[in-house]
Amino acid sequence: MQKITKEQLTEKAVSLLRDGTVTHVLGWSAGEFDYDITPAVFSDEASLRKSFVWNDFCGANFSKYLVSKTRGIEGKLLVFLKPCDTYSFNQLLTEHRFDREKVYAIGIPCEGMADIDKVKAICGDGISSVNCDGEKLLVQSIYEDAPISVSPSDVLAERCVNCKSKKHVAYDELMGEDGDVLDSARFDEVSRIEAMSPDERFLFWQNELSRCIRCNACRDACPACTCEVCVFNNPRSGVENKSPANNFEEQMFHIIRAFHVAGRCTDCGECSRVCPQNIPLHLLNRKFIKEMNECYGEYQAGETVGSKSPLTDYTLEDLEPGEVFDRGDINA
Amino acid sequence: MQVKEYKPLIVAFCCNWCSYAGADLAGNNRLNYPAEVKIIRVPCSCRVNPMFILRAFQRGADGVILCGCHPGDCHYTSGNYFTRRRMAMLFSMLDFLGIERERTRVEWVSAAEGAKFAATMTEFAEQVAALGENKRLEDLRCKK
Amino acid sequence: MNKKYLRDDIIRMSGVNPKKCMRCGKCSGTCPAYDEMEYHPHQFVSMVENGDIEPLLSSDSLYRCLTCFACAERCPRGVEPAKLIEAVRLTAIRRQGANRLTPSDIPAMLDEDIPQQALVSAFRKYTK
Amino acid sequence: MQRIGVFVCWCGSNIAGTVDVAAVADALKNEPGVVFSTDYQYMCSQAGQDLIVSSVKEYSLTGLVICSCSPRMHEVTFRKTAAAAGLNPYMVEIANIREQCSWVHKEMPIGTEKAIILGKAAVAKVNLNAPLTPGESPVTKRALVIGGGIAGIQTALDIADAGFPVDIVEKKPTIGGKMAQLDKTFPTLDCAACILTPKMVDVAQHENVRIFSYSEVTDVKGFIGNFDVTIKKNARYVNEDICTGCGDCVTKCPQKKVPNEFNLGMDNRSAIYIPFAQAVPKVATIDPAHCTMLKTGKCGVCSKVCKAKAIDYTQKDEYITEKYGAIVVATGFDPISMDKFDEFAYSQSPDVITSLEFERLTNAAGPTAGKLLRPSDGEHPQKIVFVQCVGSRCDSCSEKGKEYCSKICCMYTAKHAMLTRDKYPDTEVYVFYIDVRTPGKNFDEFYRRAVEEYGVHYIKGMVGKVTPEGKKLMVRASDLLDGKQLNIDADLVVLAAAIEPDKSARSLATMLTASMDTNDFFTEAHPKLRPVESPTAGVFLSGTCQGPKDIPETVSQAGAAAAKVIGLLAKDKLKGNPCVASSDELMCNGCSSCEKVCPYGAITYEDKEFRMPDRTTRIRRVASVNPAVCQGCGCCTVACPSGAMDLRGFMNEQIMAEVDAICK
Amino acid sequence: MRKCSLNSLQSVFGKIASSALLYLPVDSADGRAVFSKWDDGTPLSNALNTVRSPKDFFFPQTEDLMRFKTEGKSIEVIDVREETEDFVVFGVRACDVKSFDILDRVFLAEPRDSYYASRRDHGVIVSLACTRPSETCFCSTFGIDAASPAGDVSCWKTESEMFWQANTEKGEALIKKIEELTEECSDEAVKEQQEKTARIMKKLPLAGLNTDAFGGGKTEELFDRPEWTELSEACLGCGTCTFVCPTCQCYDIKDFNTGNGVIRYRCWDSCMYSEFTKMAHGNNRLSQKERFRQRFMHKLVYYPENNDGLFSCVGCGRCLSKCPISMNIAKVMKKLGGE
Repeated sequence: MQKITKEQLTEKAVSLLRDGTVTHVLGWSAGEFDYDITPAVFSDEASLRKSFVWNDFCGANFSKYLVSKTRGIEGKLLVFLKPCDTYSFNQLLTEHRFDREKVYAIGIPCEGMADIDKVKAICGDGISSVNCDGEKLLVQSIYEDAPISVSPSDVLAERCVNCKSKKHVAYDELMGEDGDVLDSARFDEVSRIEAMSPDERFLFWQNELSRCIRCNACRDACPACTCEVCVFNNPRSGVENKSPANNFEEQMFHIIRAFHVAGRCTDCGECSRVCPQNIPLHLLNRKFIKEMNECYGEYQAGETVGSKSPLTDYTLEDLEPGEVFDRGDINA
Repeated sequence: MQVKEYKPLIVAFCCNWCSYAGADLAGNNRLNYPAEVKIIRVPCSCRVNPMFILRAFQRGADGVILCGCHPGDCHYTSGNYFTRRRMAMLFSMLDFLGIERERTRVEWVSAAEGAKFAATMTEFAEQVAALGENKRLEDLRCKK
Repeated sequence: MNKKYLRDDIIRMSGVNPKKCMRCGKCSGTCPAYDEMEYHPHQFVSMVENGDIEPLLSSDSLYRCLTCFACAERCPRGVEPAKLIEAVRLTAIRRQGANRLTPSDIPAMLDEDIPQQALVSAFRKYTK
Repeated sequence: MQRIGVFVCWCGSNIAGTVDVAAVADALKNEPGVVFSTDYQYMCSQAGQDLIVSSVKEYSLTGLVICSCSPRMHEVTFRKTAAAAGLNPYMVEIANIREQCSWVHKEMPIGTEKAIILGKAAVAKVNLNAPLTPGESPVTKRALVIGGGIAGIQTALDIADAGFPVDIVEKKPTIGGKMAQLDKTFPTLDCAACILTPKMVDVAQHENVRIFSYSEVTDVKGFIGNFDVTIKKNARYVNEDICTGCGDCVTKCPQKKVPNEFNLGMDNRSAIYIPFAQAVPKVATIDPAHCTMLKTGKCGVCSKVCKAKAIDYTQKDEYITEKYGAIVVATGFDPISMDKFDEFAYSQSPDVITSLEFERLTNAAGPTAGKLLRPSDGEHPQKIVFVQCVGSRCDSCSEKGKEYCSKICCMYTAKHAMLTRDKYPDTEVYVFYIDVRTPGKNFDEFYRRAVEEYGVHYIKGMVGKVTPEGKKLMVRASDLLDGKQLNIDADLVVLAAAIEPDKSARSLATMLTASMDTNDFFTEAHPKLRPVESPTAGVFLSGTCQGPKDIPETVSQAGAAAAKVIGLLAKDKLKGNPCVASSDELMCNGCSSCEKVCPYGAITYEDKEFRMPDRTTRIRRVASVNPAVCQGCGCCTVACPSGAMDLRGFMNEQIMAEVDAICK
Repeated sequence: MRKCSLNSLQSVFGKIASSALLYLPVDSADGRAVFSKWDDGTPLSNALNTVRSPKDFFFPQTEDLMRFKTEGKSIEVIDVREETEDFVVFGVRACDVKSFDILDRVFLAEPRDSYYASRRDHGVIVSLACTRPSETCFCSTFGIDAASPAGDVSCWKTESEMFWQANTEKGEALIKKIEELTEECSDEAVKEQQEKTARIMKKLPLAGLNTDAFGGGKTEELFDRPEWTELSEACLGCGTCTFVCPTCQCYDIKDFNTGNGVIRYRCWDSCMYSEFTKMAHGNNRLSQKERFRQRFMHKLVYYPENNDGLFSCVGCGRCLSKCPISMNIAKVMKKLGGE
């Protein structure tokens, strides 16, 4: 259950629309089965009251939409930001990707989002509704008479299990209470893979990346991927393709994408959330974050606006590329 | 039947001001190094995009080495510092994906270090030869 | 114990890098216990660095250091000789039977002006 | 499609000895784009070049590949040849088959095979070459020198003497800088004022020099040859043009209790003041923080006594904007604050002073008229302790001092010690040192004289603590060579404080987009080969703003900087290197990644209106590279995630074509 | 109709695999069903359906068409087609079976796509009836009976048995091959299962979805509907829906220079991509709204218009569960069809 209710958010949005603070509201629109929620721009009270929704399935990171949705509107756009979204928000501001003046940002607390695949793993297919209002999720299936009660912690999305921060780093207004930056175990999985032998690592990633169908969902959902023209769409870049022809292209796409967002990725986890093939793409980005933290000092993209990422900075004493692998020996 | 000796293909990106001159000096001093090493001249090591490195592997290179001015000596003052970070991160990522870390290297070679250039190339070529053909980052379409 | 190991152990325990020393002698210039000492703070640094530790271990200088940290505070190179001396002292004390103070020594040393706490801390510092 | 000509050079037997040049020429005939391929004994000879020119005409060539020696050797030659043949000089690529092939491989088949591959790579690149034209920009023939110390004065004089107008901006009311405060100069012991003040007069009277004293630079725009600089002239409440510098106002001013900064606060001055007798410009300045008239509106004595009617209480700060072709930074240094060095009792006792204060104490124009007297009681000190390296050579994580050696302290301390012993032979002088560093002409001789002829006690060791006790200063120090601790009852302690760049340098560096090191010294374009240029084109460095220096070094660097400026201003137009970065505006995100890595500040952003593919128009922030400033390193091209930024002459496509050709 | 016990299913598979490659849905390590090649003992997945559709077998994501080689200044064209091996795809659901009708009308119409045709000729489709559809299923909207799948052979799986029914000549041949391992039987158990499934189908949340508002001739009515703006608002322009869709058939033809020659290949393309059908003059559809509209108009209006009213959606529900922002054809149909 989320601490802020849908009604509170709806009333807030309605009042801001009424008093003219904003002219549009970027929010979540209800779907067919409670979990299939679509981001939407509302501009009137009636549609807000009809379709606006806020529950445990509102995972989409809205920050990226600000790039397109703030264009060409008169007045301001209201956006609701979960703590992790606020990091993307700042990072996009750092990169001048939208006009801050066009946005009225409300920070809302987040108790973590549910992963429908995890729900289905417990309750099976055939879900007709999910009620998120109580302590437990009540899942109604067409195959069962009574709803199945599921504990939210059992179906928490992977990125929320390892939530890095409940603190909002940007907002005009905060609803509810702000949280803290958390001590997450988000690098554990990266460490686990690092501990494998090179052959095991290769097999692991071959297995994962070979499933890639280059649907570009990871890229298109990524708040760091806001390029006007992506190199993978640009025939002159030398890497353009519409489908991966073989495993080289599968690897290359993900290496280059991870490199391009390195130092800019806020670790929001959208890439893995949207991957239809369940490839743990966030691990590539986390690998970069972990490496940069260890080699160049802790850095959280989007923590502040205007900060310099580790790859656009340097010190005279940086490790040599060859030394990066020897760090273990130095520390030991 | 005589088995053809395996010769690795090595692409060396050399910065114009230090390492390319170092390679020239190796030539001036007639210091031998393997012919499998082919040099591409770039203005600065920081010009080398990770895409070039992947491209080389795709096209059949077995090893890629970047040479630049020693830290502090960059003709453009700071280029090699960026190279150092970028390549440290890229190589670490390749390693994470299980691609042999011995196939990539960054080396600082000054214009006076012809001997170092030749020795580095010889040693790197041996190291790559020991690994054998690049199989993990190859594009089969580009094989003959 | 081998010399190299002893040296490395002391350096590790102290967290001091004696290589940073530039031999300015400010530590010894500032040391209030200088005259009491056979080996002076700057000598501790260079002797540890050179692995010349046995003479230090058997010297009374170890117990003359007041641990006032003036040397550490004023060292321009951040070497912190006091920590090094402390590590050598700890090494001496850790050696079996090398306790500097035993409970039976205390009565003779008692002085009305010495606060109890000083005794306790001296006991902590000079015994295993 | 290009029409490429391939020319394979034998270089006598240098190449032909291990490379079958005919086979190379033959193999490259079939490469895409190649319409002509040949070999010749010496391509760089006149006959070889003529062959190229005639082939260009005969085969209508659009691009050339020369397989020869290193491009570092003859690239320029062949570019000129191309130009002579009517081609764009940048349509030439060199395949280095000598230094990187024939000279390092011994067997003909191996050498030949590699030469063919190198040739193919060059052909692949030329296929994608585009004609490049260096950009041209005009040069404003006026230089700006920021800082009016000896560095700035010398630079300005040298530039002015070459016939170019120069402006000096000095933030103090007078030029002269630190040197004006010095007494004598090492190692010749000539009087600083005697050699400096004539230069100050020279520069003031030079027809090509304008001096903006009591002024600061507040904004810098533009680039090499074309800077727009805003200078703020602080209100001095005295009309500079009318003031005669007679000093009547100074004498009559009732507010006389203002600490005199020229004497480092060791005496007082009046609220209206002329810093020192030889000040340039010699005009009075009202210190608004202390002037009763300006603070309360009541007084006006100076205005009454001024015969020239130069006083103007209503004067306002004035901003002027001027165009310059070159900027020289000469912002100088300051001794660091001694606040953090409690052990030397600097803030506890007036008799612990810095070396610069000692200079004023011994200067005839100083607070004691040149008599060495203790600040506390005016008595003559019998025992003086000099402490070297105070705040220099500290650990990098030390918050107190600096990591570097301040370079000048060893010598001026020797000078102070020697002069003291010379003037007051009854005084005992101790110098505590870590190392005595005397690498300069006649420097070590000077130091030895202090020890041998003047009997200065040089003690290897450091002072640990200074404790004021009554009229004495108890100095506790170590004597490392004798292995003892010393306790000296000194009358005066002189600290050789480390020097640091002037505080104003940091903000100035930001304005100039000139880079600084971690100590806030300006970085030079190359530490060895371009020591007086900053990495930002058109910005030059003079004096201690670049690193600690003594006067002769400062003056020589000042001259060198002037020479570079003269070289720049002598040109009517600047021709750039055409191999510069350029951004494809349609792909640029305006994300600033490129800007953050550019060492030259060549990248700026502008909001531009674009017609987008979806038929809408949009204002977008896009990067633009100033080709006059860009030096073509290409760092930005990799920082750019969208690939909008590319480097002419070394385009992504060109380098990848080379990779492809090599890996074929 | 014939049947075999589930215990003997592996030997039936073994028999089939003895003369053709056999593919079937298999549970992968991360718990999703994937079509994989059968090897001795590979168990059949119990999942409702695979993430990727079986269209991959006939229309793979990338496919080399030919090669060019240059020698000196001459150019040689090399046909790289190899004879397709016979193969059997087992466990295709009713919706996916229907998708082949839709693909056939595109690829087998003149000019015939010989690459696709060759695979169709060599492939046998064995369908498997659904018993436990998901909330995202809406095949009935398009007149598909999940309990009576078509295909060369149809199969029904009960608690303990697998029922087989040949529908085509190819199917007859397959059944013949496994004759010894199966026995003739009545269709009673199958009928029972079909009735049960039919009852479930009526309970599905999308059971009421209908195509009344769509079909050939509706272009003018639907093209400028204002709802497109709202529907496409959140679309990221990724290709997920297209690439998991069993009926999407757009592709691009590209050349790849290997350094030793050129490979001309085709690969899936998505009408959702901004570079789709980009030509010298630029893009055909410039905004995401236009691209979004194209996809659904094609499925619901243009395709039926040219194909006797056949819609090019089979209601498999993959796009419903995979779209990153949960926008899909069901929502589009509801919105434009007046909910």
